[in-house]
Amino acid sequence: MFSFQPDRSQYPAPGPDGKLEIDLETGQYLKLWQGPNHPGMTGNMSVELTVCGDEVVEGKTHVGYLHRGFEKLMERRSFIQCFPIVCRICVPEPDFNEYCYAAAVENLAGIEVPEYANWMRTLILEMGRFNSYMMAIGGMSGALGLGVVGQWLTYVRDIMLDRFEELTGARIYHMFILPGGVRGHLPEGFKDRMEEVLKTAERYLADVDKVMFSNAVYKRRTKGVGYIDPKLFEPYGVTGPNARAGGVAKDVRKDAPYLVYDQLDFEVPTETASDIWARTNVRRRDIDVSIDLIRQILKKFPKGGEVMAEIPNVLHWKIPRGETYIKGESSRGEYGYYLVTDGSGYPRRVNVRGPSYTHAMALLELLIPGTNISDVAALMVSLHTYPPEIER
Amino acid sequence: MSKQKLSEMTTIAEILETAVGFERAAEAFYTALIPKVSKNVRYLVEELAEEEAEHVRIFSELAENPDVHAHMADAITRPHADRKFSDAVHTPELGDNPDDQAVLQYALMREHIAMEEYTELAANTEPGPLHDAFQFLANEERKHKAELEAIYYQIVHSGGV
Amino acid sequence: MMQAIYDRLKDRFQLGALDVRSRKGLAFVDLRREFLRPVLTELRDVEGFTHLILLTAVDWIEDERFQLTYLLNNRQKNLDLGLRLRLDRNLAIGETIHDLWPTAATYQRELREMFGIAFPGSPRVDEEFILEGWTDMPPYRRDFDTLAYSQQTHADREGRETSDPREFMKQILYPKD
Amino acid sequence: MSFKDVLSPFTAWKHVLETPVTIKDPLTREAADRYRGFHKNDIELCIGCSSCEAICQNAAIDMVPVKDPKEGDSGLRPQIDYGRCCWCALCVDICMTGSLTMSNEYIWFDEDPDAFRFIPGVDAKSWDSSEKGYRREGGRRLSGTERVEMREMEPDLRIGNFDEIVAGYDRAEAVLEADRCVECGLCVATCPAHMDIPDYIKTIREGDYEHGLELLYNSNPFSEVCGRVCTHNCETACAARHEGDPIAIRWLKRHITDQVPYDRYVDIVGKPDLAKTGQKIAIIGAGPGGLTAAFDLARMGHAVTVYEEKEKPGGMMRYGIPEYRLPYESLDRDIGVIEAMGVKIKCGVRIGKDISMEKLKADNDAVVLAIGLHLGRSTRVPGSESPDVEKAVELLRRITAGEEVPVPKKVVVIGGGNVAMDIARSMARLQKQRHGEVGITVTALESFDHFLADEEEVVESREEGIEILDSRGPQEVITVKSGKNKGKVKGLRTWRVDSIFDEKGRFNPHYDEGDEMVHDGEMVIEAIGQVSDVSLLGEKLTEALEWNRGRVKIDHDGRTSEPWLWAAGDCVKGPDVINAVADGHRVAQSINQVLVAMREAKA
Repeated sequence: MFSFQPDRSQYPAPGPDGKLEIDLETGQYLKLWQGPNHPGMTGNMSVELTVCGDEVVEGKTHVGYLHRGFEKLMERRSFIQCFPIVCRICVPEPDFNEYCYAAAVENLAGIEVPEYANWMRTLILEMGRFNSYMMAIGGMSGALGLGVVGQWLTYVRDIMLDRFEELTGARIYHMFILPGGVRGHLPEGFKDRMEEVLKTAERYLADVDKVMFSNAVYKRRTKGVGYIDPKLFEPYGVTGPNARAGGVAKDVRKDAPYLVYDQLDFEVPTETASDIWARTNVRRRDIDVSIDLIRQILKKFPKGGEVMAEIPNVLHWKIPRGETYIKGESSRGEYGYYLVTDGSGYPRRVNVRGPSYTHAMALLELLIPGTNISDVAALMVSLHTYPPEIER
Repeated sequence: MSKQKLSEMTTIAEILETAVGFERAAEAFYTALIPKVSKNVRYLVEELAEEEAEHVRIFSELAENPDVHAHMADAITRPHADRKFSDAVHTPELGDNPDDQAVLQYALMREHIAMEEYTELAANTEPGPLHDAFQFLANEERKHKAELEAIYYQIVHSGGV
Repeated sequence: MMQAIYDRLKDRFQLGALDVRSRKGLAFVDLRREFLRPVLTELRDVEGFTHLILLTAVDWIEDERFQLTYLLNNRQKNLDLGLRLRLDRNLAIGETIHDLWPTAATYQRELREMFGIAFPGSPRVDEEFILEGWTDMPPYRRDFDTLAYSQQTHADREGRETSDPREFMKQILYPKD
Repeated sequence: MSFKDVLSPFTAWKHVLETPVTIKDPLTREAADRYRGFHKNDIELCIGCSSCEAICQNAAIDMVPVKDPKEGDSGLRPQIDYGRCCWCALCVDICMTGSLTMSNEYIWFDEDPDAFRFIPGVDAKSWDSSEKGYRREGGRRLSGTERVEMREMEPDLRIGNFDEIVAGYDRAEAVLEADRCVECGLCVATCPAHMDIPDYIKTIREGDYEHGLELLYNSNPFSEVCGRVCTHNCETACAARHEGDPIAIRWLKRHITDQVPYDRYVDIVGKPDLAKTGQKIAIIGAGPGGLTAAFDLARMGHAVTVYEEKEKPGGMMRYGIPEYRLPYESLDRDIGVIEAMGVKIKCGVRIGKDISMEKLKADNDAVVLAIGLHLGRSTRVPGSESPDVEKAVELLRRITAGEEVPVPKKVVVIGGGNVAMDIARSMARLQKQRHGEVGITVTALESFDHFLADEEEVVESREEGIEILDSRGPQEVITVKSGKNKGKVKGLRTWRVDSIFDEKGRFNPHYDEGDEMVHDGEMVIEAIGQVSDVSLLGEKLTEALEWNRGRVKIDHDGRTSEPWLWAAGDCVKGPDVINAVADGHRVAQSINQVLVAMREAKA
């Protein structure tokens, strides 16, 4: 219906090897920094673009704007002291850090977590996924100038944060999943209040479907844009919705069920187009899965039980030498903690494997050349990038 | 024991006389005991002698009080405890080098009698300086007895850890 | 399942013992440097370990070595396998595998920056990654002291003073003992 | 893509008249009940143990002096720097008393940045009375609350013999128990000898028993003994007792001594390589006070001789404490270490008879009086002069010495302290051996609420078949009035004690004369109190010395009014082993200072 073909006749021709010889002196190229403060960036990172006309010919990612050296800091903190800092590695979905870290410690220390805590952890992770998608889809709409969807979903996220607040005692950094279990039981009346949130969310999402997903402009700007060849998934370590949008139903919840996912009934949504539209659509459909999972979890939730296993005195908790890798399916893909212990009271090494590390570095740089400047934001957001998990 | 002392009624003058005699005898007894006891328990006897001297002083002041003087000939019901009280004027023989426990036991017994005597006397006198004096003495003896008992417990019983 | 894979590879590539102490579906194995590439290739192309989960290093400074951990995943069989490779800490040069998994270039670039481990031939490996303008030693090495760095770089807030209960009580309650 | 897709976005307009969802006044929005808001601290409940400071990964907490320290309370309180705090609430979770909590308040304006560094509970805040806010669910979980149970010999197995009852922890049990310690060190001040308790407990966790032993003997040459019979005041100051059991410090101490082979002791304890000073010290009494002083002084290079009246050294540790609580081998091991330091112990020598005080004074540079409390008190109730009325300390001594003691089938004990329990349980064992059954009644003045003996002693005594009656005041020892058994004890008559203390908490027993009981028994044992046998001082020295309420007057360092004489242990303080040990150290320190000054004056 709408079609604009840019005039590229003036553009420099690639060399014999198919690569561009970029020489800024020629005046044909322009360096353009997108970020680190840019409405089209997901968080504090930047992409150094080289443009020719309105087409990007090269993009280099730059991270480090909020590098705090968590992995190193943890090496001089006791096992319990690491617990309050891991959540900071990811603001919109901090709970995977808490879960993976706790589970890694429990694994190496040989601690069995009570059943109640496993249900609670699953609930929290799904609530976190729900909220993370709210930001992703809100951000997607924002990247394309559709501000109202971002506002709606921010509200939906906000009322879910109310549930987080009453359950965990905090809105953003929940610090509720700690080595040994969780910090408390469900508050009274929580299920009813959660149901209200889910119903409100469904109402808003119905509007989002009409305003965003059925929007001609949105479709035009996302379909066929930012295509990732599924052949690249393995070489570039693509996981989660980014892979599912290309027809690969990668999902740790199914592939390697953890917590209580094997007791829950759900399907992993997939698309085949592997473009921005498909990736966003997978996320939109995964919200419905999350809503359904939250309902299932609350229905099957244990009536009561211990929230914590017995753990040693945390002030001098030592863990025998060993190493492990614990993973889960975050809203962005495989999230994991590689923990190495040496028998002391401190981790020897913690390595956080965030999906953005593979998605927003090598892969993004590969995808950028050839896109329009105005599509870079949408492309980035469609990869669902959270920079802190790149630089930690 | 004179016949009069055994009768139901007596006079204030006589009561005071017996009381002063009681306190004097005790003071003299303790003072005489000081050099006899070993130095390590001497503090106890010294403290007791001081207490009694204080009581003697109170009685002397009382006798000189003109208000009291006017009532010297008044009749008063003889307290039930009076018998034991007067007996206590006769101090016991504690031997050459009595130990702390023996001294304390004697002192406790004495304080107990005196407390009963003064309490009754206070009850038997009309409100006024005399009543107040007996009341004061009864309280003094009660306090003193409590203190002695605390000391007794500490010395005799609390080694039993 | 893991055992079967291990048995197929162990003699040919002189693998170390299979360490399965952590959790179900995860194993670690020591690998000799000269077999890194053949083992990775075989695991990827024959044994279904197509997904490179991560590549990182552990500094065993007391043994004067780095451990490189290549963590692979076989999604179909739900297996995670960690390959451990020793590097001489004083001659920290690794072998690039970016041609096997292009994404490894990012990991190698980070290892170069944070641990000072070289990966000759890895694309853009010497470009700054996270630490722009860093001149000190690679900070993830164990001998980089974060506390000392912080104390040199930042000032403590004025007037902060704390007391140890034990010493404080001693000072007040029995100064002479 | 269809025309519908062009129109679809316009459906958003249907919301145009809806009430906005924006929170109108975010500043008054109340946070959730569990919200981790600003800190509160119940300042009376807080003990200043600094666990909050230890766990804070942001180093946001400083411990600052707020009140005077006392037993089990350092007087320090946490000051939190909100410039660093991340409200993770680990400080709340680790808090040993539950005093530190959080309100759900989260708004605080101030122009002064330093205002945000404050002492919760001391610096008054509007949220101090807030009922809401983060509370840890289910109490303290981050350090163990339950003590590892000590294995003991079953009552029916132990009652017929004097074998040690307590088994001691094995390695796994000890590590578990040692793990509960939060290393606050509140116990150190309360321990009379100020032993390095958190440090030696740490050696258990780390398995470094030799270092542990070194730490023990640094501050207590009677560690084997104290590992078994210490009155463990430390445990009453333990931070863990507030929401759980105190750490079994005494058993952990014993565990260390159990783990190190005895032939390693002297090497580990070590003897400082010092030149002999040539100065001589005489110590009267080979109990814990005297021998500790001897241990220290010998290690300082002095020539020390200890004079003991009894056949063997140890004092009350040997002749008072029964073997089932403290085996003689344990005591001998400690004494062996002390002798290895060069201390000479001369037993069977009574000062004042075999050697005069004057001679001791003349032959030595300093003399220590450490004679303990070896004479038993009597109730002196009517009948107490009967030969069938015994004193507990005397009887215990005879049992240890292996002398024949009368063992009637029924025995009444007067007293409610640990000595009463010791004699009751010792006699019970002899009764079991002799008659096959136990017949002991213990009558105590104190009610069980104010009982003197340790709880475990009461429990174990009962397990062994001993009857314990509280609140009974002895009135008379009943004797046979006529016949061939005339004068023999028949029993003890007691009145019920209505109240034992007055409203000020002072002893002031009030009896209910209507509640009289007669406890049958052919022997009555008085176990009420003890006194020092100071007769050995002689009249002249008794007169010359200054006294303080029946005891030899000493200064802080244990020195008497006679410059050559020091006094230590139960005869001046106490009475228990660890206080005597502390006294021994103090006296040794003081003597050494004086002797050094003497040497310097001569030089």
